[in-house]
Order: sequence, then structure tokens, then C-alpha cells
Amino acid sequence: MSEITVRQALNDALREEMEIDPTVIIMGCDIAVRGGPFGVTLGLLDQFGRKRVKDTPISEPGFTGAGVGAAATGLRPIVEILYSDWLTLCTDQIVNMAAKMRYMFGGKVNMPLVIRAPFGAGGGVAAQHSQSFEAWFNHIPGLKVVAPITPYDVKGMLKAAIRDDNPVMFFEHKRSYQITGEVPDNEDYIVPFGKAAIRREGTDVTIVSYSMMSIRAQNAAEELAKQGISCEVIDLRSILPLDYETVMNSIAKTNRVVVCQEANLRGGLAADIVAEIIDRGFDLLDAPPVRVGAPNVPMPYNAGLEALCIPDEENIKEAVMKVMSND
Amino acid sequence: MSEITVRQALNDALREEMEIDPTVIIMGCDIAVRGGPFGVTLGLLDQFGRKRVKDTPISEPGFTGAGVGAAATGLRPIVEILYSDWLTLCTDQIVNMAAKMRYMFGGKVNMPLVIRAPFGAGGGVAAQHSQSFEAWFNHIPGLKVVAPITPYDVKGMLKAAIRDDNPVMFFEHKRSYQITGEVPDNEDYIVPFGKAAIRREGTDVTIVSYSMMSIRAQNAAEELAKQGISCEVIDLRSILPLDYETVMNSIAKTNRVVVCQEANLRGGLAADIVAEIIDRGFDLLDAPPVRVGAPNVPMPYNAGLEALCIPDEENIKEAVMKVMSND
Amino acid sequence: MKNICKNMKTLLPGLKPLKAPSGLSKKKQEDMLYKMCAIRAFDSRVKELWMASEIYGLAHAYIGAEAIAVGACEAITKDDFISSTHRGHGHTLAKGADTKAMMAELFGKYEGLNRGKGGSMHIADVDIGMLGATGIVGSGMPHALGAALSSDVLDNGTVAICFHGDGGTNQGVWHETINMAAAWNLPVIFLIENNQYAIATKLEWVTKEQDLYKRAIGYGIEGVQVDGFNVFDVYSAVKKAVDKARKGGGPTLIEARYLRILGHFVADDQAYRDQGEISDCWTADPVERLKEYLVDSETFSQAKVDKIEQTAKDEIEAAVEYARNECTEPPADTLYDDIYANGEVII
Amino acid sequence: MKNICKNMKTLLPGLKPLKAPSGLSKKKQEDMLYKMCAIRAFDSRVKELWMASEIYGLAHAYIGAEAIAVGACEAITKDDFISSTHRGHGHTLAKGADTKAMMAELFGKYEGLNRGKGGSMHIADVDIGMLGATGIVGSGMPHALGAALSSDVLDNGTVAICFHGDGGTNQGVWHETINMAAAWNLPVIFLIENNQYAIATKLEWVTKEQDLYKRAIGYGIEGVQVDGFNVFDVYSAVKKAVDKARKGGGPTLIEARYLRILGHFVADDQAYRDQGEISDCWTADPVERLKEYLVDSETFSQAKVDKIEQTAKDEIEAAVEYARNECTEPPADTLYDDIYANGEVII
Ligand SMILES: Cc1ncc(C[n+]2csc(CCOP(=O)(O)OP(=O)(O)O)c2C)c(N)n1
Ligand SMILES: Cc1ncc(C[n+]2csc(CCOP(=O)(O)OP(=O)(O)O)c2C)c(N)n1
Ligand SMILES: [Mg+2]
Ligand SMILES: [Mg+2]
Repeated sequence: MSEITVRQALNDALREEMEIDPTVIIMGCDIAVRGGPFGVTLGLLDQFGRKRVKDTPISEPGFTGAGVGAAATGLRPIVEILYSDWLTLCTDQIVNMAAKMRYMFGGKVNMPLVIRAPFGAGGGVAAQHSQSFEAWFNHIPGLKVVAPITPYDVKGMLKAAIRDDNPVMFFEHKRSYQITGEVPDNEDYIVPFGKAAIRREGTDVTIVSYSMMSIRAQNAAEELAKQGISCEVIDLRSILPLDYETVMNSIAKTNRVVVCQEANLRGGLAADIVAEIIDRGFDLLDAPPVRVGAPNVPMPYNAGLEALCIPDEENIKEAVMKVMSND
Repeated sequence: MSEITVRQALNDALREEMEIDPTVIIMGCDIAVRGGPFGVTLGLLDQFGRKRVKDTPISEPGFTGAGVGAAATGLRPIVEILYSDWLTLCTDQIVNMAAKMRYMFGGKVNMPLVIRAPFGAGGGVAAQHSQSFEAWFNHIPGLKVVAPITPYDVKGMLKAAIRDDNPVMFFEHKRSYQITGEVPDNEDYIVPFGKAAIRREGTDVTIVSYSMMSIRAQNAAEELAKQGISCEVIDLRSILPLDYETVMNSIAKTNRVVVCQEANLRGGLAADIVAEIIDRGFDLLDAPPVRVGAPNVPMPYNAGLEALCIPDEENIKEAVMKVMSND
Repeated sequence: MKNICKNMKTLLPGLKPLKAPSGLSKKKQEDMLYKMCAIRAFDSRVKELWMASEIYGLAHAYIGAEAIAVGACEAITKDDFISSTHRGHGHTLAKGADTKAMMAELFGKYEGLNRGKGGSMHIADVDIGMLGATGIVGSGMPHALGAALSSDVLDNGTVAICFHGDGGTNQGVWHETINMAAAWNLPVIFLIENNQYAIATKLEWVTKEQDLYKRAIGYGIEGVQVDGFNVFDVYSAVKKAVDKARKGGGPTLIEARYLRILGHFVADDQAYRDQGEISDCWTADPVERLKEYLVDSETFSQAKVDKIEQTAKDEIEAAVEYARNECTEPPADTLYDDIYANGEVII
Repeated sequence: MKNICKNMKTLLPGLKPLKAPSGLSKKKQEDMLYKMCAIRAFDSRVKELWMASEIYGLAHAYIGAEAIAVGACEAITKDDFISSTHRGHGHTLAKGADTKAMMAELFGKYEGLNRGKGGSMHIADVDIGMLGATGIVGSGMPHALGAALSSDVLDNGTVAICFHGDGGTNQGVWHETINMAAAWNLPVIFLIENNQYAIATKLEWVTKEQDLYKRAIGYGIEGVQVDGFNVFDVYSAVKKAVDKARKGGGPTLIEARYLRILGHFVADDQAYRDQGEISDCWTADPVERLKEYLVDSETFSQAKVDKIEQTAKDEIEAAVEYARNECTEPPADTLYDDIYANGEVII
């Protein structure tokens, strides 16, 4: 085991998969020479050359579509969309092509495509560089959607994504690159999709979270423990498929649930999870599920206003207190 | 009062607003000479000329963006995206520009833009011409989203949309154009956003619906009435803002709710509405809310398979029976 | 060009007399005629069947454009790739798809190429390099670029042809795709089927410079204009571009100019169009032109030409019979099949 | 061009000696110098303030490109519109925005142009025709087209300038926008700020034909290339295009060629770049060139030139002081303001 950063975990996953499989390629704006704005792809150009590591023009629909075409014809492309806000530029290729081609073609095509999209808020990058759109892609059959946060998961799930024969939306939190954690040395592991991780066991309230919100949820749970409230923190890791078994088993124990997302609350993933929980176990609930999410506001630039729009430990604690108070 | 079709209602609304206000323009693929594939814009070119009624090239991002720019500089543009599935092409302009410009600019711009998008399934047009994406736009602060279905509402809400100083997503059901209904003659009315309509009063179950699903809900309610189940059918008409007052008042009476959408169930609007209902009145509920929506499948071409993917009266009746059975 | 009317020559000044390129085998010429007749027969029947409600959904006939798909696909091999449009029947047939499985697909049958899930607008056969029709104009273009990327990385010498309409050339992704192909010197041929209409929208209302091949200049690649009613003209231009691309010479932009003859989709009556223009177009009918040429040039006898045509028609008729009578509806339990790979089902 | 180094002349063969167009008033020339100095001072301070964590978020300096925004905006009036990019400070200042309100915005203050909600990447002043910076490359382009549509419908004679980078020319929407402007003969000027880089990506890696003005041919419009380090060259070309557009002559594509001098954004150290090239670029510094020219041509005395520059610097310094000391944080209760028009709040 070594302690490495999320950045390194991503870089290792990419490098290892490209070493194993010569059909893996990666493309995106500025990913080759500069190694990406977040340094995730540093060194890949030197090792794998310009054919497999491509600096693209600023043509998101075009190069995402090229990824779709390449995936259909024998490659396993990884496409980077530098800020997930700009998935808006290439949703057509993702939603109407990558997600549907296999089905439309009666199963006669493969679509091993990974879309890496740094997401999440923070740092004053304002309304067009702070959004989280995982809820959109959860709505689209044919896609898989993941959002791991620990270096271990990030590495194992990126490797799993690259090996998956389906299009995978890989959401990296753009404020997570410096997060560190243990990752096995010289071991070729993957973290399969559809299995949540219980980050902390607890008995009073289940907190369902993913990506950065799972870290905030753990922090909140630590503080709440001091007040005698025992929270079970679930890190979904994989959003589609979503491990409702783990979620419902936990709720069966706690009978209370808080669901967290970083996106604007309205229309977000938390609502979908709440609705599913209601479907699967209304009777297990001692109190209405509570959602945590951002206020329904485009992200403002000013740091003070921005802080109001990023759900944090305080918001999670309030939500837990609310779900605890409600019998 | 005259009995007119939805098609005529749309056409009348466009014509009347263009007559009243010389800054209203309309553009989209094939809308001028041909009057659109559904005949909605017939006659506008002859009456208002090529400057205000524009056949565009197949450049959805470009002409939607031109609509944004025109809205910012003094016009009230209406942009048609022929099938709502292709909003995927211009989501960037809608989501990152139209929705956010006023906020990003500190209030110093107007954005009176209407995006008309025929949506909904049927007719064998398969995976890329059958989708409903209202849930996506509900997730975006700064937009308004409406989906009226009666000729009266369609006319009144399109007029309201054109007069609104905010960007409005106007979802017309593409199988609704022949639906008829009474519309006042020679009366300049609008139907304001944010007010739901109770299409049928009832006491046992509240059915929340919109667009074509509200018609199916009414049919289902008629049939259920024969079995002695009294359903209150709410047609939301407006999705963002959404009239939770009417919804919750109804639930306070019935204590049971079914929420219907035509889109794929996972990640859909019904989940968001259920989560809000839980927030606002968990204690009012005698049974878990039930959602109706399409299976999570890209729309297949074959008519038999397609039928399995369009939620209908049977699905609504089953949902009502389920919510009734569950105490 | 004995039958081509005068007005047509004004409308399409680029019309050139047919002339088989030297060295083109009789077998190849027979293939071309056969395929063009098959496409003509296929889409004539599709139009009828759609009108008779035997075919569902939307369908766009390739009638009138046969010379383009056939001319282009005769210039490549089974291993090469093509991307398509909403008007994909001709591309699919020209690339060599099974007519029975195709027709079965349009009937929505389980035996169809796409298991009844795609229909006309998504007809596909990736195994023979046909990357699928698509109902969203422009969305297939970058797939040809992707196939060219595969060719480059896998170093297997394949090329890709990107078919698209004049309307499609105004989608942003067209520009992005051709720019990348040029910058990266990839083996893609961009083949514009310029019929001067996008549904009812005339090219001249939405594009100032209507010589679309001139756009090649801006990308630093070669651009050529050919007679889209002339299978040999298309074939020669594509062949040259393909040879160049295989040798590492990068992409070419080819504008095949023609005029749409039938309506945009099978039920379009073209009320918006000058009816004279339509009948004029028929005088340049690419299938008739080829038949006439093959006889006049004494490549084949009239009897042989008629026989080729009849065989093609018979094949299509057999496909209709097959689709109508020998195929089955997709079972309801196939609904969730093939959303994900390897049998995985996510409800 | 006495100071321009040899290598620079190779890198930018289009460099032309400065020469004020005949008839350009001294007042105009003074304005140009003043604005260029103000932009230089503004972005020099922004870089420092960002490094000192006084400015938040992302910021892209317009340093080195001053001649383009100023040359272009001097050729239009307040009533005309411009669309911008991520690198919008120069456009905003050149269009005449208040420096204090601008700097306050970068400080995230309530008195800022955008009430602290936009920052550098969304700096906007629609009242003076500046349609806003945008952080998504290409997304501003169609807004210029929209402004031209407004001009056409309202018949008010305004024109729009669409500023964008070389990187931006590869977005699909660029193609769509220019095609529509040409087809509809609208009053838009497309002005490429071709600094030959998109962050660390060299134009030559992503675009084969690097003479971007040649793309105009494909749209049937005029295309010209100008010296982007030369305010008069930019001014003359834009002026001509504007005059033509106002007379109903439609759009023009202007490529202003220069080289990025500073890093892509204020903290970019350009490790990926040849450091010699960067210092060579400074020898063509457009501000210094203009100062030198104005003195050499005896338009102004050295003292006058220095005074103009100093006044500009002072104005910017005052803006910094204002933003830092006289402005307030946006109150928390403004969070929901201006999501919707007319005070409407939807929680
Ligand atoms: C993105 C998109 N916009 C609009 C349409 C509607 N539409 C279908 S085909 C078509 C015209 C296509 O014209 P062209 O590319 O010239 O091909 P042709 O039909 O002439 O063969 C249009 C506008 C569409 N399918 N997709
Ligand atoms: C759609 C999109 N893709 C990528 C980026 C990241 N990005 C920001 S600026 C930039 C380079 C822009 O280059 P250019 O248009 O030449 O302008 P310059 O920075 O050189 O002035 C890139 C790639 C972005 N902001 N938007
Ligand atoms: Mg066409
Ligand atoms: Mg640049």
C-alpha cells in the first residue's frame, strides 16, 4: 500500500490500462502536452505517443462523437470534458448516440467509451464551471454513471470503466485531486460498479452520499457522534447502477435517511433516491427522508455567496437533526 | 368560444403575439415555408415576412444561441427545436447561457426567449425522436418550464411564455396537435405560470400529471370511478414553477398520491415531485406515493415494444390500485 | 445524356455524360447496376408499404441518390467503414447488407438487422462497416472520424466515408469533424449528398456559398465537385480519395451534386416545390442513365440490363415476402435486451 | 518596427509598420493609446491581485492583445454590440465600461458590474453593448449573430463584432454562426484573435490550414488577415467591415494574428512553451509599438504619451483602491436576486 492522491490514482489507472490494452486511447482539450489543467494526464503523451494521447481542438461534440465512432470500431476511448458543465455541448453524442446505439442496433455494436468529467463546486469559478449534472445522465438508460472519491475507488473504478463495454460517465470531483488515501502497490484491482461502500457504521440515521458529499457526510457524522447521534454513512460510488440493497439494509437498521448531493436540490439525484427508497421501504421509515443539496441558484462568483451554495457539514448536520426530530 | 385544435391554438398564439409586438420573431428548421413538420407555424411567413419568420439551417446550437443574443438585445425570439430529443444539441446555450445570463450579469440583461420543443412518444419514431427531457430543465435555476395540453392552456401559456422576460421551455406533446377544445374568440387572455388545474375532483387519490399524461389520468379516473374509486386529477400545466399549493391541498383531502410522467421513470420529474411532497406533507400520506413512468429503456421502434414503453391508462390504474391497497 | 431536359442542365450544370473509368471491370459495372436497381426497388416498395401502414415510423427514401451510395461503396471494401444519415437505406444496401434482414427491420421484426428496435432511421450493420443511420442530422459524422482514429491506432489500413446531406453541412459537428480529420491527416472521405434541399428549406436560403466543396480550402484539404446523378463520376472521385487516404494523404471533401426527386420522407408531397422541377429531375434519373449507358456503350445487352434490374426487383420482393410472412414480432421479454453489454440488465 | 526581433518577424510574417490611417483624428489616437494603456494596467494589476489572493476564481489577462479590442471598438459606437470570450477584460474596457465597477466585480463586490455574481469570466455590460464574457469557448459567438438579427428586425443600423480566439474557431457553433450571418447577410464582423495557442495547444496541432481568414471563402464572404499587434491595422480592417455591414454588405471575417505573450490565465507559467519565443514576443508589444509610433510620427510628444499612460495607470489604481476599500460584499439576501426578471423569486 502507498498513500497517493486522487490525481495520482487517476493517472495510474490510465497508464496501467493503456499499458495493458493498446486499444485504449485518451483525448480532450489540453490533455497531452500539458497533462490537463488538473495534471491528471501528465506523462501519458511521452509514454504512449500522439496517436493514443490526443490534444483535441475545442470541439467537444466532434471529439466526443469521434470517441463514439472509435468505440464502435475497435478502440476503448476515454474522452475528457474539462468541466462537467460543458457536457451540455456533447450531450447529443452521449445521450442519443453512445447510450442508445447498442439498443437501436439490436445489440450489434460495442460501446466501451469513458467520459471523464470533473464536476463539483468551489474556488470562485462561477456559474459555468461549478455544476453537477449526474442527475441528467441517471435519466438515460444505456449509460453507467459513477462518482468515486477515495484514491482507491477512483483508481479501481476508472479501470473498471475502461474495461466496461458500456458508455460510462466518470465524474471526478474537481476539488478532490489532492485528497490522499491508500492504494495497493503493483496490484491490478478494479472496483466493480453497483456496490456502495459503508464508510462509517451507525444506528440512528443513514446518510446516503457520493463523491465529495461522502467526505462531508463523514465529517458531519464524526461531529454528530459527539452529540450522541450515530450515523451510518454510505458512499454510493456508483450512481447507475445504484446499490439499493446496501441502502435499504442500512435503513432497515436506522429507519431514518438523509440523502446528499452537491447539485442544485430541485431535480437532483437525491429526489430520485428518495422516491426509490419510498418505493422499496416506506414502512421502514420513522421519519420523512431529508435531502441535502444546493439552493436552486446559478453558482455566484463571490466567495461568500458561493459558500451559501455548496452543501457542507453544517447542512448535513441540520438535515440529520431534522430527520431525528421528526417521528 | 370556438372548438379548435392544439395546433390551431399554437398558431393563433404565435400570430396574435406577433401582431401585437413587432419584436417577436420565430425561427427553426423548416418553420417558415413549410410551416413546420407539424403545421404549427403555417401562414406566419406570409403574414410577417422573412425577417421575423426564419427557416434556419440545421444549426441548433447556433440558432438557439442567436435567440439568446437577440433576446439580450431587444427581441422576443421563439426558437423551435423540432423534436425535444435534440435539445441535447443546444443545451449549452439554454442551460449555461439563457438560464444564467441575467444572474451572472447581476440582473443587467433581459432574456425573453421561448424554446418550443415537441416532446413525448408514439408513432414508431424510435429512440431519438420520442424522449421527454423536462426533468433536465427542471434542474436548472433560471429557466421556466411548462407543458400544457388543452387548446385553452396551450394558447394562453404560449402567449404568457412570449411575454415572460425569462427563458421558457415550452413542451408541446407531439401527439397532441389534433386534440380539440374550447378557446374564447377574440379575447386576449393568458394562462399564468405556476397555477395547476384540477381536471376532475375526487376524494380517494390525487393523481398529479401534466401534458398527455393528464389526459390519460382523466381517462383512468373515469374508469376507476366506475369501480368506486374517486380520483382527483391535477394537471400541473406549469412544471417550474410548480403549484405545490394545489397539490398539497388535494393530498390533504385524499391522503394518497400518484405522480405521472411519460419519460423514463428513473431520474424523472415524478421523483422530484414525490420528494417535495414528502418534504411538505409526509404526515398527510396514508400510503407511499406511487410514480408512473416509462420503463428505463431507449424507445424501441417496433410498435408492440413501443407500446410497453408509453405509460397509459392501465399503468395509471394499476398505480392507483397500488396506492389504495397500501395502508 | 440524350434524355436530360434543358431545364435540368441549367439547374445542374455539373451533369456529365456517363463513362466507365478505364479498367473498371464488367463485373463491377454489373454490381453497380444491380445495387442501384436494388436500392430503387427497395425504396419504391418501402414508400408503398409505408403508405399501406405496413411500415411504421418515419422513412426517407434514397431514390434518386442511388449513384452516390453505390459509386462510393464500390470504391471501398467490406472492411472499410461508412457513417450515414436519416436517409440510410441506400448506404446500407450499397455497403452490402442483407436485403431480407433490412426489410424485416423496417417491418419491425425480430429477425430484422436491429431486432426490430431501430427501424429505418437507425438501420445499421456494423459488422459490414455500416455504422448506422441516425435521425439527428450531423450526429453520424464524427463516427466516421472515430473509425478513422481506429484505423490510425490499429494501423489496419481501413478508410471511412462520411455520408451527409447539404443540410448536414451546416451542423457545427460537420466543421469540427472535418477540421480534426484534416489536422490529424486521417483517412476519412467527406461525401456531401447535395440535393439542394433540407426538407422544404432550399440550400440557397441557408447557405451563401453553395459550391460546398469550396469549404475544403479553409481546412487545407482537397475539395471536388462531382455529378451526383452519375455513378462513375462519384466512383472515380471517391476511388481517388480513398487511394490517397490509404496512402496517408488525409481526407478529401467531395460534393456530389444532384437534386432531390421524391419528397423528403416517404409521405412528403412536396407541395412547397416547383412541380416542373421535379419532373425535370426524372430526366436525369441515375438508374435510367446507367442502364442506357451500359446498353449504348455495348457493355451489356438490353436483355442483360433488364435481367439485372429484374433480379434486383425480385430480390427485394422476396425480402418483402420474408419480412411480411416469415418473420416474427420481437417478444416482449426482449424489451430490456441489449441496453447494456454482455447480457447485463439494469432495471 | 525598430525593436522587433528577427525571430518575431519569422513567427509573425504579417507584422506591419504602424501608420495611422489618414483622417484619423488625434483625439481618436489618444483614445486608442489611453485604452490600450488602461487594459495593460488593468490586467497587470489583476495578475498581481490574483496572485495575492485578492481576486478569486479564474482570470485571463488581455495583455498583448490590446491592439485588437481597442482597434475594433474604436471602429464602432456605443450602440453597437460585441460578444466576447473568456478573455474579456480588454473587450469590456475597450467598449467603454467603467473601470471601477469592473474592478469591483473582479473583487466580487456588490458594487461590481455584475453585483459580484459574475467575476472575470462573466464580466458584462449590456447597456454599453458588451454582451458578456463567457467561460465556455464559442458560446458567445451566436450572441453577436443574435444582436445582428435584432439590428435587422429593429432596423436600427447597429452592427455586432464577434470576438473569439483561434481555439474558438474550431467550435461547431463558430461555423454555424458565420454560415447564418453570411446566408442572411447580417451585420456581424467575426474577429479572430489568433494568438496561435489554446492554452497549451498549438494551433498547428489542431488546424491544418492556419491562415484562418481563408475559411471565409467557404462562406462566400470577405476574409482578411491583419497584424494583431498593430492597432491601426486592426482598426482599418474593422472600420471597413463595419462600414460595409452598415450598408447591408453582410459579414466579414477578420483574422488578427498575434502571439500570446503571457500565460493562458493569470497563473499559467507556460512551462510548455519555448521561453525564447515569449521574450521575442515582447519586442512586438503593441502598447510599446503604439507609444513609439505616436512619438516618432510626431503625433504627440514623449511627455504627452507618458502622461496618457500614467493617467490610465492612475485610473486603474483608483479602481483597485475603490474595489478594495470602498465596496461591500454582496449581502447574503441577494442570493436569489436576479435569477428571474422583475423581482420574481422561485425557491
Ligand atoms: C439536428 C436535426 N435538426 C433537424 C432535423 C429535421 N430534419 C430531418 S432531415 C432534415 C433535412 C436534412 O437535409 P440534408 O442533410 O440535406 O439531407 P437530405 O434529407 O436532403 O438527404 C431535417 C431538417 C433533424 N433530424 N435533426
Ligand atoms: C468548450 C470549452 N472547452 C474547453 C475550455 C477550456 N479552455 C478555456 S480557454 C481555452 C483556450 C481558448 O483558446 P482561444 O480560443 O484561442 O483563446 P485564447 O485563450 O488563446 O485567447 C480552453 C481550451 C473551455 N473554456 N470551453
Ligand atoms: Mg439535402
Ligand atoms: Mg488562442
